[in-house]
Formats: sequence, structure tokens, C-alpha cells
Amino acid sequence: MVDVSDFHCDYENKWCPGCGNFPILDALKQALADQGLAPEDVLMISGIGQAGKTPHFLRCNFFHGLHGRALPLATGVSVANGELPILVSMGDGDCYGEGGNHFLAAIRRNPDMTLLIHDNRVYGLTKGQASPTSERGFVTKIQPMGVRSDPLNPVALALSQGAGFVARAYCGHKEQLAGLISQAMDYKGVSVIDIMQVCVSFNTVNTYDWYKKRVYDINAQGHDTEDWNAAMELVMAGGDRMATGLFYKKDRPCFADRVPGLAESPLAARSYDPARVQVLLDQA
Amino acid sequence: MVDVSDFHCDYENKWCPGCGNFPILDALKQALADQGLAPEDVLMISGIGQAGKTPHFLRCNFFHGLHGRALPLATGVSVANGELPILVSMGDGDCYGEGGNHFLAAIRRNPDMTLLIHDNRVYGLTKGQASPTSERGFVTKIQPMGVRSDPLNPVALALSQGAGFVARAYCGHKEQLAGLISQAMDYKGVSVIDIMQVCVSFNTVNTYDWYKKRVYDINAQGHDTEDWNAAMELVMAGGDRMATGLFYKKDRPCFADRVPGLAESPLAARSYDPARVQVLLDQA
Amino acid sequence: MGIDVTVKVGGEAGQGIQTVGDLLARVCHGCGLYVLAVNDFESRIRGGHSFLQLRISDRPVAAPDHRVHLLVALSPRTLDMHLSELAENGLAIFDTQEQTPGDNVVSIAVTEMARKAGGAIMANTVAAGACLSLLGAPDSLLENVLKTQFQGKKSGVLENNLKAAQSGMQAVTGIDFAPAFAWPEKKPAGKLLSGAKILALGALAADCRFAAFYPMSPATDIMAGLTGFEDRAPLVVEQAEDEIAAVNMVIGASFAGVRAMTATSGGGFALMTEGLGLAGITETPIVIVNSQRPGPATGLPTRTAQADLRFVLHAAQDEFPRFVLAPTSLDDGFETMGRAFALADKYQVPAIVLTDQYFNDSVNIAQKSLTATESLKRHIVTDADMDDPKAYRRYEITDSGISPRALPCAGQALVMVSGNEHQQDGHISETIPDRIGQVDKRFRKLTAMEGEMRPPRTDYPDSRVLLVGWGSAAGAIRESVDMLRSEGMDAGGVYFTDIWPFPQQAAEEILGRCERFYMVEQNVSAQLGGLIREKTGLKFYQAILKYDGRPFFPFEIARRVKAAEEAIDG
Amino acid sequence: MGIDVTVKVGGEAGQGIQTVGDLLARVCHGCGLYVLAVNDFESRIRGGHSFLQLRISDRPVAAPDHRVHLLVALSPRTLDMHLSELAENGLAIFDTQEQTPGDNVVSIAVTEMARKAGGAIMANTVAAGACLSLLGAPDSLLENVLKTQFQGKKSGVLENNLKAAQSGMQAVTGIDFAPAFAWPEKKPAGKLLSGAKILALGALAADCRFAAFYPMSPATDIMAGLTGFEDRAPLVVEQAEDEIAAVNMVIGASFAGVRAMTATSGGGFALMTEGLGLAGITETPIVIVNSQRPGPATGLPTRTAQADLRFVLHAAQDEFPRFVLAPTSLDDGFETMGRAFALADKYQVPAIVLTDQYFNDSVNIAQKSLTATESLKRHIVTDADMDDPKAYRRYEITDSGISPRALPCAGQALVMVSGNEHQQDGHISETIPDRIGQVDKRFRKLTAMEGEMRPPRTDYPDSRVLLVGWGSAAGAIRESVDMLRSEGMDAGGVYFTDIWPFPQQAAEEILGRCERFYMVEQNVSAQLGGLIREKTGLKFYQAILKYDGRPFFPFEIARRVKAAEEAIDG
Ligand SMILES: Cc1ncc(C[n+]2csc(CCOP(=O)(O)OP(=O)(O)O)c2C)c(N)n1
Ligand SMILES: Cc1ncc(C[n+]2csc(CCOP(=O)(O)OP(=O)(O)O)c2C)c(N)n1
Ligand code: SF4
Ligand code: SF4
Ligand SMILES: [Mg+2]
Ligand SMILES: [Mg+2]
Repeated sequence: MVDVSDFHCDYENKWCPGCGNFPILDALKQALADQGLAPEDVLMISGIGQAGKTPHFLRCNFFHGLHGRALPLATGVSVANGELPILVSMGDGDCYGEGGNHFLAAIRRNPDMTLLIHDNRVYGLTKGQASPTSERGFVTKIQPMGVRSDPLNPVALALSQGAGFVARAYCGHKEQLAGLISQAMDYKGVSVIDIMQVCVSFNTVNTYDWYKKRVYDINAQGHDTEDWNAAMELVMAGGDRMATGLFYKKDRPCFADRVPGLAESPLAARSYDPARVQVLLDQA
Repeated sequence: MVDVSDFHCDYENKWCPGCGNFPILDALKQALADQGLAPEDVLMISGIGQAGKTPHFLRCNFFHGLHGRALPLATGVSVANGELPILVSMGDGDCYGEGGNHFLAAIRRNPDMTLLIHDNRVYGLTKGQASPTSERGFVTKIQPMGVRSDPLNPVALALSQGAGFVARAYCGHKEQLAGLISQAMDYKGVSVIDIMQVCVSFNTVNTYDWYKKRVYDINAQGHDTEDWNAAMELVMAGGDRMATGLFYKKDRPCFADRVPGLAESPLAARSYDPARVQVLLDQA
Repeated sequence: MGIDVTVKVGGEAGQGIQTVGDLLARVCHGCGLYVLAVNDFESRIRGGHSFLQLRISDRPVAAPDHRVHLLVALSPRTLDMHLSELAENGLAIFDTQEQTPGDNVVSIAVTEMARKAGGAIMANTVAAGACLSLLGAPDSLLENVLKTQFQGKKSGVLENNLKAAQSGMQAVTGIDFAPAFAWPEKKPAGKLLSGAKILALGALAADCRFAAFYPMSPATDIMAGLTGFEDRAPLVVEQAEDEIAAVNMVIGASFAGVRAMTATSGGGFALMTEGLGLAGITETPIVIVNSQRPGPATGLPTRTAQADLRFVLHAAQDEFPRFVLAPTSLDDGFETMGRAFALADKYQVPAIVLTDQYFNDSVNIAQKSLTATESLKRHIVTDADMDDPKAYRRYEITDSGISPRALPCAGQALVMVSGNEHQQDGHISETIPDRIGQVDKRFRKLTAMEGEMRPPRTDYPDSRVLLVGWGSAAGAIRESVDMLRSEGMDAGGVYFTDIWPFPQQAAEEILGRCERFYMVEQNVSAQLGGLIREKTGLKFYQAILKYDGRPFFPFEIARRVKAAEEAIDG
Repeated sequence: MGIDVTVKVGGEAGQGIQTVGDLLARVCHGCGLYVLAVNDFESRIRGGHSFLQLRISDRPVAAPDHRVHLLVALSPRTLDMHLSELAENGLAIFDTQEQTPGDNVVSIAVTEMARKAGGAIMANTVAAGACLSLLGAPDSLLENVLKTQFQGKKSGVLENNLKAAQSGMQAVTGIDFAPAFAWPEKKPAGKLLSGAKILALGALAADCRFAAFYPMSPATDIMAGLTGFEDRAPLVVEQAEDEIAAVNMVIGASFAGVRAMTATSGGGFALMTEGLGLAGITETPIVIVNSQRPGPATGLPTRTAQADLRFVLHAAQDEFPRFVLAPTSLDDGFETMGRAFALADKYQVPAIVLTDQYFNDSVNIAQKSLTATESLKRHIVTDADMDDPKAYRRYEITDSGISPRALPCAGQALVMVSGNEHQQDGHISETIPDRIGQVDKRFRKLTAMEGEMRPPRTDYPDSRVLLVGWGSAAGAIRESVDMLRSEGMDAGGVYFTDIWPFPQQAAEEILGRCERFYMVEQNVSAQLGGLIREKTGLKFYQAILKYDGRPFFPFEIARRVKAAEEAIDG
């Protein structure tokens, strides 16, 4: 049996004490253990940022790529070997800022992977600039008069483009998060979990206290996850309450299902057949 | 008085005969004339593609930039001189493919400009590959087994992110389009018009006939443009009818309104004041 | 002198100029002749002015000729623009129902005849018929090609085309065309292919299993070439949302164990440079084809250039080993793709293949047979190769600089990869020893990589004067060397395919012997010339440069070298 | 010898090491001393190990010293890692409540004292007090600095800090610290500034009105420096969605008539290369600062390097004129920004300023006064300058290659700009004459641009042996030259700020005279060395290279040159 401790990694953790990434990491380990996966069977692809460092602190295979580019990197992996359980770990700047275009494309392409966005509404690793999800008016060292743009709404975005697994979680609620990650891994296609994460060093607005007062679990309240309109309504609702949980779930063919034959055997597993190639060359 | 013919340009047109871009160009000239603008007062920024060539066929100032990058280019112009009436002309690949990330950011930033997307659901200039709005299954030379991804829904995307002027038009209905462009130019902030455009050379599915059977004008039917939910419903509605017109309109502060002082006088118009700079240098 | 005739077909985009060229090329190829078809197209879909220039010879041809023997003008603009290019004994066919003045212009109502044969679309067949007849080809040749082409098509199509061909042929009967020649009856000399197609075949033969791309002329056709095999080989070709995605997908696929590539042109390559560096520091083998066109920025999107050499040599922040190869011919293109994949795998580095619009879009004859490699060396380790898979370190310091490459989730060994500088196990490191250790490890590969580099190909390398070039310009340079020699000049040619790591010793040896050398390049600053000086200290005497977006004609190279030489002698 | 003392303060990220350095630097600066504070930080926000090295002297200092006289260890790791760096007469202060063995270590309960003074956060003040007392500074100096700093802050803050300073001072009374010196009472020698800040000031003084950026170390602080002026100058600083957007915004703003810039590091620059080419072909003046850090890819995000030189010289497809300038000092940095904007405007080309983490993050003293230019030449035309505004052509062919630049919507003249190759009026052209005309026009600027290039700065240029470098390495090289000369070697230094267009003649003259020259660069392949050979044929004798992410110490350069020279002599 796999145990949470199997995912412990000796490499020194580099996050700030109290960072919301710690409970996310805990929940992640829990979900992996719940899935019965061994570390050597897990692959995490990540971008650059504090969130992007996650796989260094987890025993697993990983590719820690470029800022903003984890999704295409993971898509390439998935095309080559769709059987791997792929987790993608990104920051809000990573996924919705530098990587915004890939987020759109991933929803359209629907590769089978679990996308975890550590959404702390700030650029952590680069010391506290605004992120795409920072509220308008949020003050930072380089936005001393407050952020000018309106924030991106990632959940609404995912819903509007037909994503088949759309959730939002809060780092402080580990069990709910672990459950969502596990469900997401069971889902075939891209599953999006926007994780509201506290950054104790650079975001003094959206703190543990701030979230605690606001978050509630829609699934506990019996939200119908097949009801797109209800999901959209929950997301667009203003006010002081913030819905968390699985908003919407719907089966869609994942990328491998869209390519004849790919779902049967991974590209990486097929053997090289010179005779077959020769036939094609001869026909050219 | 300005006349449509004032916008005529001697430079040889390079579109295919019958291309849906011609009626778009007509409507554009009509809107500009209706706005009472002279060619020397109009500035068009465009990307690369058949749509991107538009300003070459219109008497006006223009900057024909890079594929996908017209929006940040136009944003820079707008910051420097927010008084210019800026039109942005892009293709669907341009705006929603290569430039997807800038589309998201433009909605958040809300610079004052009119964004016209010539959405022909195909890459015209590069000879007919799939575009982000091509339907799944759409067959092209390089997608012989049909497009695999699901199409992007640009109008839903714009709505989901709080865009303040969201419209869809059809190239075949010039008057409606001219009216929408004119309204968009009156709007302060980024106005998005997704123009369903026929490509006679590479899109044999979404033809004039195809559209003619489907399109209808929601504004003629009394759609309430302040009703976001109604707008979203119209956009998400499946079936064989395609809504056109102004879906949603709402006042939001445009970029210049978000920067103290910028709305009063354009950066480009202010004079250089060495004494004032010297004070700042001395304080450093 | 044997056969050497050039046919130029011009008209508006969308008129099917390429079809005429195709038909003629296939007829020639079918009876053992050599051809080279060069495309000159505008960046538009309909209208304007485009042309195709087909050179026909009984010997291999690798460059277009500047003299036109037969001009097929499907539009008045073509006649205006190109009539002056006619050789002395040349002839123009002009598609019109009226008479055109001038004894070297024949008016033929090509489109009208096509219409009568069943549709204006067959104007191409009419034109091909007229051309072949003028050139003295037996009627049966075109008929056979048409039969192969339209076999199995809707009934009537073949018949109409045969009719169209016939009317084309009849329209020129009685015209005495001096360049006509006796048609051989030999077997085809090789395969008739475009550069883009041969690159795709090369990738296929190298077991490329994933290709991601964002459309960009002139690279798209390489990807289109691969797409055709998607259902018959373990291969997925995916259109990415942008070039950044394309290169990152390719890195991901390679990391997961399949050979992967992308193809683009300069603007797309610019967007890929950050990813190139990621492949560099993570030591992930990838192949990028950069098919050059004139820039900067959008530049001349459908024309040719060789102006990205320095860019690809130094693209991406900081330094790391890479391969840069620029094939000089179709045969070289096929082989180069195989080498690019093999070298990338062996050294765990990115390999860049530099071609250009002229290379990709031209149709020529690949003479060497296309063979699939018997067995591929992937240089991948598994648990079975390790004493202790749990102790596996992806970036282990080794003498060769090459670390054992395992695949993720393939066993007990954890594969940990980071685009940050790292420890040997792949975790981020910021220490001085790890930094120096990994940089030195990566650069230690260079010695062996240099050993893989082939010297430039040469013609008459011991000549007093050498003409030096790279990539697709080789064909024109080689022919210009022949011209110069036939005029008595002691000239030779040097053509680089392998450019980086720069084959310094070979270059020094070859270029050190001559009295002076000329660079022949399609850019403004003689980029290879600069590199040669940087690496060998040898300075070219003069550079024959061309940057108008059109390929070199051998004649113009020879003329410019001759003028320079005469200036010395005189 | 005068004063030359180095204080190293190390601990965990978040412990406020930088504050200690700031306090010390301001005290020193305030009484006329020179300082250089160099940061060595990890890529994390809390924990780990970071340090700051402050060199104090009575003469200008432009490089860190390898000998540490006073080590302040706020964490055990600091003590472990750096104790061995202590000079013979050096001393370490270790923040602990226990006794530490070793006579060169003094245990002081820094944090505990701070707590007693009112809060652990004041550990920095305690440490600063102890340091200054050991160095023999009068108590009043720190008190004055604290007063300025905390004036107007919440009541108690100043008092507590004064108390903290006092306890730090008291804790070391009686300790005999040999490197202590007599403190001068002079006026400040100039302005105490970081490289990032001086670049921002340089931009401000050059009337930069728009800056777009995407956060990236070590460039962000340049933008942060500008942000501070947003409400006091006609200036907007905008955080873009990515680097591609940043550079395109900058191009747009410049097109619309304001001077505009962006700043990034290698990975961001990679993403900007396509935009760079757009500025090139559209002849839009822009300024890009690339602040280098070690790569490839994410590399060592918070360290220093000089490894992007070749990349920025050749970035973007095809070729076009550009400027590349690499300031060698703070004074040079201020001037260089001004020149970059002025040259970009004058020649309508992109100008790239190359700095690095060491340059940006180090705090040093700018000696020259910072003056705003009296009047700026924008090289912009209006209708009034034209005979016929309706006939205005943005890309008119001129002898100088510079075409009249008008602004859009500023009059009757239509401004038409295209990233495609174009006619003189700006409309797309694919013709040969337009292509050649525009390429030649753009490159005709080169002659005058070359004329703007300043020769490298030199020390003892007629020496037998020259040490050659560029950008931020100049300070260390200059000092190493002094060391070598003091040991009797006939050595001189050559420091390039202006790198492109390469000042070939000056380089040839200076380097051609010496017996041999050494390259001193922070990269693997001696990039400037390669460029020098390419452009002048002169080959460096050996290269002193460093690529571990840390700045050069003068001593190590001198040592390596000496070893090489001895190998020759011996
Ligand atoms: C191309 C590129 N641009 C910028 C950076 C610098 N950078 C590193 S992390 C980061 C943003 C971090 O914010 P986020 O993605 O929200 O992650 P967090 O640290 O908050 O978890 C940036 C801009 C980079 N590494 N690469
Ligand atoms: C960076 C870059 N990538 C690719 C291209 C090639 N390219 C030119 S136009 C185009 C797409 C055209 O499609 P769309 O934007 O839909 O415009 P349309 O021609 O259909 O109007 C592409 C991919 C380019 N010019 N630059
Ligand atoms: S900076 Fe913020 S997000 Fe980063 S580790 Fe610290 S608390 Fe966490
Ligand atoms: S290819 Fe399509 S979009 Fe382009 S000009 Fe022709 S019809 Fe119009
Ligand atoms: Mg974040
Ligand atoms: Mg399109």
C-alpha cells in the first residue's frame, strides 16, 4: 500500500513558513496516496514560480519547465505517452498571465491531465508584483497606486470554453482539496482546479482570515455539477461569499480519444518498424 | 463632409474575388464616414493575415504589425495618445490563436479601441489550416482527418471576462455591421466585434449560404443589451440559428481613466520639462 | 552540350501555374530527364503575379537558369515582366484570343481551348500540351501522365484533359522551336520531390513520432508532408496555438520518449528561442527546422533568404551545445534529417536544420534511394542498465558530458528535470560547484560533437580561387564554378552543410590553401564569412551577396566573381 | 594604502540583510567614503542563505574584494560557509546566545538584543551598530542616518532603533579590530544608488514616457525605479501580460510619439526577439534593457552573467542595424541610457542596453552629477516640414538611409507602417527594387551609426599585455590591472561600452599594438573575444572566464593572468 509518507522528499523546501503551498502539497500527497500511485508512477510538469517548484518537494518524476509553458510541455508528454498520470502545477501568473494562451488551448484540446493552479493573486517568486487575478486596486511595490486592470476570472473562463472538469478550492481546506484532486485525476481530459492560495509574504489582503470568512463548499450544499448555468451563476455571483468545490463536470473526448489509434497504445510504447517505414518511403 | 469614397485607397487590393473581407471593408468605410472622421484622423493597427492587410486597402494611418500582436501594439499607441481613434483589425488565428493571451489582457485592461476580428474560421493567408474557431471535424489540407480540438467561443470568452462591448456580426450584412462599428467607436473602452467572414478560397463549409440560413439580428428582436445572462444564453445556444448584433454593453473605466491624469492630456502631447526632471534627479 | 531548357510559366495566383509545372516535371522525370522547378509566388491567394520556372536537362540540375527558352504567359503582366528574359532562340506563348505583335510571341487561346475541352480549369493541361509539343515530346508522354493522374477520377475528367492536352499540342504544330530536343526513353533518374517533402520523409525515416507546428510559410509544407503519414505510421502531427507551444510540446514529447520535431520560419523561430534554451539546459533532444525567408519581421513571407545563420547559432540566453546543419540538396536533406535526430539523441542536445523557401518549395530529383534505418540508437537507459535505479541521477557528471537518459515513469528510477541549474539528480541548485559542474558537463560534449561534423563538400578544392557557401546556395555555386572553369579560371567550390559546431580544422585546411576565397550567401553581411574569420582567422576576399528574396542564378555568381577577378588582374 | 575594508553580512532570506547593508552604506556615504554593496541572494523569499558584501574605501571602488574583514553571520550557515574568507586580521560576529569557539569569532546575541530594544525586526540595526563601532565610526553617524530614516515614522520606532544601535555598539566595546580606521568628515562623494536605479534615472532624464515590462529578475527593479516617478513625470509604467506584449506595447507607444522602453532578462528577451525585428524593419526607435543572468532557460535566476552578447547582436530573423551598449559603471549607466534613447531616435533603430544582475543589484556611488538634457532632439517631422504633406512617404529613400519620421494623425501626412517589406510609402511590396532599396536604405545608416560609437575606455593602453572586457566586468578588470602593475607587470585594461556597431578601427588600433591580450568575460566562450577576432582578425591569447553566476574579484583575474604570463616566461 502506498502511504502519504512515500511522497516525502528530502530536498530542502524553499517556501516561506506559513505559505499556503504547504497545505496544497499535503493535499496533493493525500490524493496521490488515495489514488494508490507510487512516486515512480507519478509525473508532474510545472512552470516557473513558487507553485512551479512544487515537484521538487514531492517524490515523483518531474519536468520543471519554463514560466507559463507547463501546459504545452505536458501536452507533448501526453501525446507521447497518454498513459502517464500527469499533474500540472502552475502559479496564477504562470497559467493565466504568461501562459494564458495555452490555458485556452488546453481546454479546447482536452489532453488528459490534472491542472492545479496555485492562485495566490500575486507573483510570489519575483517578490510581489500583481498577477492576473489580483483585484483592481491591489497595491504592490511596483503598483503603488494599485492594480489598474480588472482581474481575470479563471473559472468563468474555463466554463465559457466548455471545460469538462472545473473546480475551485481553498488551500486551507485540505480534505476538500485532496478529494477534488483525486476526482480530477479520475476524470479523463483536462481538469482545472483553481486553488485559492495564501501568500503570507506578498499578499496581505487575501489572507487565511479573509478566505475563512468567505469560502463555502457548494458540493456539500448539493450543487448539481451537471448544471452549467448554475455553475456559471455561482462563479459570477458577486458579494462576500466564495463558492468552492466542483462547479461543473461533463464527459468530453480527451485528446487521445480524438486521434485514431492513440488511445490504444502510446506512441512511446510502439516499436520501430523499418519495413513499414520503407514501404512509405518507396511510395513517396 | 466626409464621404465613403474618401477612404478609397489606390493600393492594389490583394484579397480573392468574392472574399468576405470586401463587404467588411465597405461597412468599415461607411462607419468611418458616419463618424465624420477624415482618413488622416483614423489609425488602424493590424496583425498578420488577410484581415491584417485591411489597412492597406483603406486610406488611413496604420501600423501593420506582427501576427497575433496587434492588441499590445495598439495598447502602446493608446497609452501614448489615447485621443486617437484606434481601430484594430485581426484575423481569427491572429486574435484567438497566436494572440489569445493579448485578447484576455485587452479585456482586463480596457484600452479605448475598436477591435474587429475577421473570423473566417480558417487561416486564409497561409492557405487554409484550421483556426481556433474552426469546428471540430473541419477538414483542411493539413488536418485531413478533421480538426481535433473544440472551437473557441470568442463571444462567450469576452462576456465571461467582463468585456463592456461585445458584438457579433456577419460580413454579408453590411449595414448592421457598419452600425455596430460606429457604436463600437462611440464606446469608451475596448469593443469587441467578432465578424463572421466568408473565405471563398479555404472555407467551403461556412459559406454565404450557410450563414444566410442561420444569422438573425438580436437587436432587431429587442434583446436587452444590459442583460448579461440573456447575452450569455444567446451565445451558448446551440442549434442552427446564430445570433448577431450587440450582445452586451456596459460602462467600464477605460485604461486612460485608470491612470491618474492620463485622460486629461495624452502623454505624446505633453512638452518636455527639463527643470521638472532635474528636480526628480536631484532628489534621487 | 546536352539538353538544358528552361520553361517559365507565369500568371495570377490561383490560375494553376503550379499544375502546369507539375505536369511538365512529371513528363520529363518519367522519361529519365532531370528537372528543377522553382516557385516564385506572392503572398496572396488569387490574382497578382506568380511564376514557376522549370529547368529541364539530361544531367542533374541544382539551380535555376537565368535564360528562359519557353515563356508561358497566362496573364498580360507575365508577358510584360518576363519577355525580356527570353533567350535568343526563345519563344513566348501568350494566352489570348487576339494576335500579339512580336515574332517571339505566339498567341494561343489557352483558356478558351480549355473551356471548349470541358472547363477553364484545364487551361493548365492545354498549356502543358503546347509546351511539350514545342519541346518535341512525343504526345504519348503527357497522355500517360494524365492517365495516371486522373485514373479513378469521375468519368469524363480524364477524357476532357486528354482533349485539352490535344488542343494545346495542335495549337503549336508547325511552329519551329529551336530549343526542342530529342526526348530520351530512360528510366526515371530518382524521385521527383520538393525540399519540404524530402525533409518530411527524412523525419519519417528517422522515426519522428511527434511533430508540432504553427503554420508559417515556407515551413508548413514540411508538416503537411508528415501529416500524410499520420494514419500509416506511429506519428501525430499537431497544430499548436502558437510557436511557443509547439516547441514546448516537442520538448515534452521527447522527454516522454519519442523523437519529436517542429518546423517554422524566422519569426516563429524567434518565439521558440526560449524553448530552445530549455532543451539546452534540460538536455532534451529536439529537432527544429528553421526554413528561412527574408525578414526582418514579416519581411517577404513567400521568398527565400539565408539570413538567420547567426541568429540560430546564438539564439537563447547563455550558451549550450547545439547542432546546426544546412542541407545543400535533396539527397543531403534526407540524410540531414536523419543525422539531426540521431545526433540530437546521442548528445541530448537540440539540433537545428536550416533550410529556406527556395530549398523547401523547389521540386527537384532526389537521386539517392530513400532507406529506412535498420535500427535506431536511442541512447536511453532503463532500470535494467542501472546498478541501483533508486540512485539514478539524470544529470550525473560523466567524462563524456553525456548523462544517462531514462524516461519518466518507466521504472523505479525517478527522472527529475529542471530548467533551473541543477544538482546531478535534477533538483534546483544554486551552488557554485553544481553550476560549474553542469556547465562543464554540458560543454564537455563539444569535443565529440565536433568529431561528428563533416567537412564541407568541395569541387576542385585545390584551386587558386574558391567560392564558399552553405545550404541551398550550393547548387548555384557549383554550377557557377563550372562556368568559371570553362572560361579558364582556376576556381573551386566549398559548400557547408555542417555549420555548428564549426568544422574549424577542415575549414582552415581547405580555405588556407587557396589564394583567395569569395563568400556566396543570401544575406547582407556574409554571415558564414564572419564565422569563418572568427573561427579560423581567414578573411574572405569579397562577398557575392543577394538579399532580394530570389535564389541565386549560377550565371550571376560567375559574372560577379569574374568581374572581381578581372579587377585584380587588370 | 588608504581605507579598504569589506564587511560581509549573511543570513537567511527575509532576515533583512539588505537593511544592514543599506545602513552601513549610508553611514559611509554620508561622511565621504566610497562603497560598493554586492548582493548574493537565492531565488527564494525566506530561509536559505544569502549575503551582502560591502566594500568601504576612501577611493572609488568598482569591484568586490575577495578578502572579508568583518563577517556578520546572522545564521550558522553563514558562519560555516564564509569564515574561511576572513582576512588575517578579520573578525566574525555571530548571532547567538552561546559562546562560539575560535578567536576570530565574537558571539553577539544580535536578535535577542533587538528583541529587548523593542522587536526582533531591529536585528539589522543592532548588527549595523556593532559593525560601525568595530570599524571605529563615531556613534553619531549611525544615529544621524537612523534619524533621517525614521523621521516622521510612528513614535517609538526611532527611539527603539536608536536603542538597538546602542546595544550593538556596546556589545563590541573593548574588542580590538585591526581594520578599524579613522573616519573622515567629508561631504558625500556622489549619489548612493543601485545600477537598476541609475538606469531608471537615465531613462527618466532621457524623457522616457512609457515603460512596459513583465516581471523578471534582475530587471524588475529598473521598472520599479521608474514607477516611483509615475505621478511626478509624464510617464506610465505598465505591467504587461507577457514579454511579447511588453515589447509590442513599447513599439506602439514609440510609433505614437513617446520615448519608450522595456527591461527584461534573457528569457524575456528571447520572447521579445520577434518584436525586436519589427522595430528593425519598421524603423521604430525603442530601447530594450537586457539584464543578464546565467541561463540557459531559468538557469540561476538571481545571479549574474555576461553570456547574452552574441544573442542580442543577432537576435531576430534577418539583419537590420541596431545599437548594443553595455555600461561599465553607474556613471556610464546614466549616460548610456540617455545615449540609447537619443541614438534610437536619431537613427530610428532599436537600441539594446546590456547589463546584468551584478550591475543592477549592486549599490555604488555615482560620481558624475545627474543632469537633465536641456533640449531633446526627437527627429520627428510634421506637416510644416513638408512641401506636400499628402505626398509624405515614411520610408523615403535617402542618402543617409534615415527617412523622415512623422507621427500618425498629427496632420495631413498619412503615416503607413508595415512589418512586411514595403514601398517607400509604407505599403507592402514584394518587388526586387523595393526590397533592395529598403534593405540598402536601412543599412546605409550603419556608416553614421559607426561614427557614433565610442572607442573602448582604456587604462595604460600602450602596455605589453592588455586585459579586455565589457560591461560590468570593467571595474574588476581595472582593479586587477592595478594589481598586476603594482607587481611589475606591464599590463593595461580595455573596456567596451559600445559594442555594436563594433568600433572596429579603435579596437584594431588599441589591440593591434599590444603583445598579447586576454579576454575577461563572464561566459563560457569569450563572446567578445570571438567578435573581436571576427571583426579585426586579432586573436586573444587566453580568456579569463567565469560562469558560476558570481561577479569577478579583481584578485582572481590578476592571479589567472599572472599564472598565464608566468607560464610564458618560465
Ligand atoms: C519568460 C519569463 N518571464 C519572467 C520570468 C520571471 N518569473 C519567475 S516566477 C514569475 C511569476 C511568479 O508568479 P506566479 O506564476 O503567480 O507564481 P507564484 O510564485 O506566485 O507561485 C515570473 C514573472 C521568467 N522566469 N520567465
Ligand atoms: C509568428 C508568426 N507565425 C506564423 C505566421 C504565419 N501566418 C501568417 S498569417 C497566419 C494566419 C492567418 O490566419 P488568420 O489570422 O485567421 O487571418 P486570415 O488570413 O484568415 O484573415 C499565419 C499563421 C506569422 N506571420 N508569424
Ligand atoms: S512568497 Fe508567497 S507564495 Fe512564495 S513561498 Fe512565500 S508565501 Fe508562499
Ligand atoms: S483566402 Fe479567404 S480570407 Fe483570404 S482573401 Fe481569399 S477568400 Fe479572403
Ligand atoms: Mg502567484
Ligand atoms: Mg482567419
